[in-house]
Amino acid sequence: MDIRNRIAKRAAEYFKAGDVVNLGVGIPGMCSDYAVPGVMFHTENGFIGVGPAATGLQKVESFSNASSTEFVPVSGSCAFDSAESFAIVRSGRLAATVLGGLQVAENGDLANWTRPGGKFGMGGAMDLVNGTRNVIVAMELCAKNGSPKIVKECSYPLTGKHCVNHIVTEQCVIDVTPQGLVLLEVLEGLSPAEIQRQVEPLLIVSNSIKTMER
Amino acid sequence: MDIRNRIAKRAAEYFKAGDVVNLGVGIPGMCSDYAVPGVMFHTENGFIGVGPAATGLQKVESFSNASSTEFVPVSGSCAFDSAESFAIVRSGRLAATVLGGLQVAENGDLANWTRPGGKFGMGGAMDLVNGTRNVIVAMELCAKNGSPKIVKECSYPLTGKHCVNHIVTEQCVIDVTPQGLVLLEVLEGLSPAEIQRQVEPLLIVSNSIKTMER
Amino acid sequence: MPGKIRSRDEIIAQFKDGQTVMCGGMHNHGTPNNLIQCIIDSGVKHLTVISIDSADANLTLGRLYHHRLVDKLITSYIGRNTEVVAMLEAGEIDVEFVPQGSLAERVRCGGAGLGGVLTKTGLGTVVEETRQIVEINDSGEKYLLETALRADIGLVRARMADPLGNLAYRGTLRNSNPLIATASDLTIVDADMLMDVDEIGIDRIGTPGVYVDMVLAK
Amino acid sequence: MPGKIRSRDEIIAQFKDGQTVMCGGMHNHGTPNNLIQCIIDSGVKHLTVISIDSADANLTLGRLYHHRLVDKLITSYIGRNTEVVAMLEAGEIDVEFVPQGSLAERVRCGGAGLGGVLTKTGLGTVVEETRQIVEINDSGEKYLLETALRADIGLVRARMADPLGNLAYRGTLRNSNPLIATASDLTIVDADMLMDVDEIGIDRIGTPGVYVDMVLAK
Repeated sequence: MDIRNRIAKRAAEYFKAGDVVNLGVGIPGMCSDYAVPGVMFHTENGFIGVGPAATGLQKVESFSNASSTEFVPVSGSCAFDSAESFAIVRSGRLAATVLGGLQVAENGDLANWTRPGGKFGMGGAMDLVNGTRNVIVAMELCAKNGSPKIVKECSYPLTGKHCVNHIVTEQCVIDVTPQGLVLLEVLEGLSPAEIQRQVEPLLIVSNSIKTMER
Repeated sequence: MDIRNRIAKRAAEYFKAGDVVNLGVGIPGMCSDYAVPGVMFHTENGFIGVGPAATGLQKVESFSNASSTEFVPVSGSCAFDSAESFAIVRSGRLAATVLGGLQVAENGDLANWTRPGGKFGMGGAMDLVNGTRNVIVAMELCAKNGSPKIVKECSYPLTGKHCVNHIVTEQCVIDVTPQGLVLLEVLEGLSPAEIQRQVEPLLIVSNSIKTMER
Repeated sequence: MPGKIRSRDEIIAQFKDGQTVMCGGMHNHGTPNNLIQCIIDSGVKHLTVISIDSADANLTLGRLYHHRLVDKLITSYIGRNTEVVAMLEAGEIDVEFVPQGSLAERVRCGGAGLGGVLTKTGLGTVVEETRQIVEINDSGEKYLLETALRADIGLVRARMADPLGNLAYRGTLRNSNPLIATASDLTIVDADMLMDVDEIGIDRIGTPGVYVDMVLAK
Repeated sequence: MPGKIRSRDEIIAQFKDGQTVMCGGMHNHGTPNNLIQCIIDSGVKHLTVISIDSADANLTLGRLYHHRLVDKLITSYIGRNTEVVAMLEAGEIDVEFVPQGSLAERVRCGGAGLGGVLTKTGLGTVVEETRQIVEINDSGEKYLLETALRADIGLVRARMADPLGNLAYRGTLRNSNPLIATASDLTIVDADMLMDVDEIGIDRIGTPGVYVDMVLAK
């Protein structure tokens, strides 16, 4: 399995039947391929029940997700306006959201919407991290240039403070806890020390550390 | 025409086709009998298009007004929830509301929801007088004991400040203006002086004062 | 598959002494009457109730007061219910009055993860005495702050419900029900009709099932 | 009887230089494209636009930017529109970013006669720097105040409209449209289908006609 699918598959293990979940673009969006049956997907523009990409007669303007992809609604779907969509988000009705990350800090701060000076806007990310019950960051452990993305303090503009619950990367799974970052899983063939070298904060290695499948 | 119908009929002259209007209980509720065609009636519990009282098969729980009377929806009706209902009210989408009054002050303050120490609650009256474009008070000129209801200052708990536009009574029609209360119409056979004796503030008699039909 | 559909007994077991319960309906219409009966059968007392009005004496929601199950009421109007008025005069119940539109917004805030809204309704009235006044810096305009309301249990009347908890409403049965459906830790629905999944239709659904925890079985 | 149905020419005549226009739709979907064309044909410039995003370059809402008709934009995201990003970098457009959920609430407040809402979204971020912070006295909780937004003209895409302006929506075409329909001095609708009065059905209507001023004729 390639790195991106490995991350998505592991992140999707946090979902259980009956959950309503929001997925960001990129790797997070791939989580739907690995979710257990009974998970439903929410999209910011106002829908619960986002299904697979539509083709042919099913590809209509009336059903498109927040990435502008036309989809097929799954059984049990419902539609609502943008205010209701974010009411659902802020009030904690979403079991989980999976988002990309630029930086995650030791205390759970997340920076994921822009690099300094970026000019795209935050979209719905600040609402999602504010309200969702489980905020899961799915990202590669290090930036393209090898610099750590798990940091002592975020230098990029924040999406939210103290908001991240789980970090899933291609090499490890880390939980944010009041005590600090806890290393829960390490990729088959790697050691905790090899993870520690790639992150800034000191990791707490879980007593029950597991092996993450390749 | 009896006093109550006379007041209702005159108050209804403020409505024009296309208006959406909210009517309080009592005399205000009788205005619907005298409205020009094309006026639609709003009810606080969430409906525009309240029609006549229902009988037989049309008398169902699904269509009832804020006085708990089952009604027949008119053509063009729509339903919505309580939040939307008062969003319509506060944002000035109602052309008019007709309410009863206990006291109206010279400056347009209205007291209509309780006597001092009353224990019923304000219902939706404070919202209605806050947002509606035209607030019409339809009431008898004096209280049962003969004391004035149009006063210099309200002694009863207020429904809203500076909110009344028109006062319609069985003896006269008065507008609230920045200059004070302007007497616009007097019942056939009465003089402005006879109205003045029954109200506390000094009335400004309109140059174009008219006769109100009996 | 039952989904969120639950037996009467399971629903009755949710009620506890001292809970806050918000309830849809207005003036005896659109009230979840089968759930009112569940409360009465549960034997709980000392409830706080949040609702638009208190219905008529011993009718619909009014049955809770008739049976003396309620210590406190947050509402806009009790004038139709002679029993509640008498209880208030006798000091047997605590009533907090909120303008009807502000009450709707407070419940909506509770369900929408918002802290409150700013409204002009009630400015210059007795309502102001118990409210925080917020002045918007940019405009200098003054408003009353109406804060979010939530409850332990929300009781909702719907016309239709499906096993996922998706709800549809009809006419003025709707009233406060879509708001009440959003603002409690546990949301229970009394639906006139139980529909199959997808039978209501995506665009006819008024409350997304994600807000709903239990639907009373028929 | 035409009711609120108006000709293209009559609608084009409503647009003026310097107006604030809010527009429904997101990411090129659910946008009132026929009304976007009316703006372009009207020849107006220096608009302020309020919308969830700025669509793609020269597509749907993005056509307004392509034609350089917009001085200012209040939105949550422009990343899909290379032209708007370039304009922002060149200082040719002023962009105010608002978190998407807060933007929806600000428009709702504008249409609901409310001054603003209190939200935790954006606390501790750059958004906080431009917001009034309100602490609720009772709880001591701090929130950002998001104030009401209104516009001169609101442009709405609906699936159905009747001559009274009652609207119905479909799937995700809905998005911000029901909010945008409420918050302008003049609300104009681009509907896929013009229905007879009562054809939509009381319980299928998503926007009461009282909010709507004009519906574009077919």
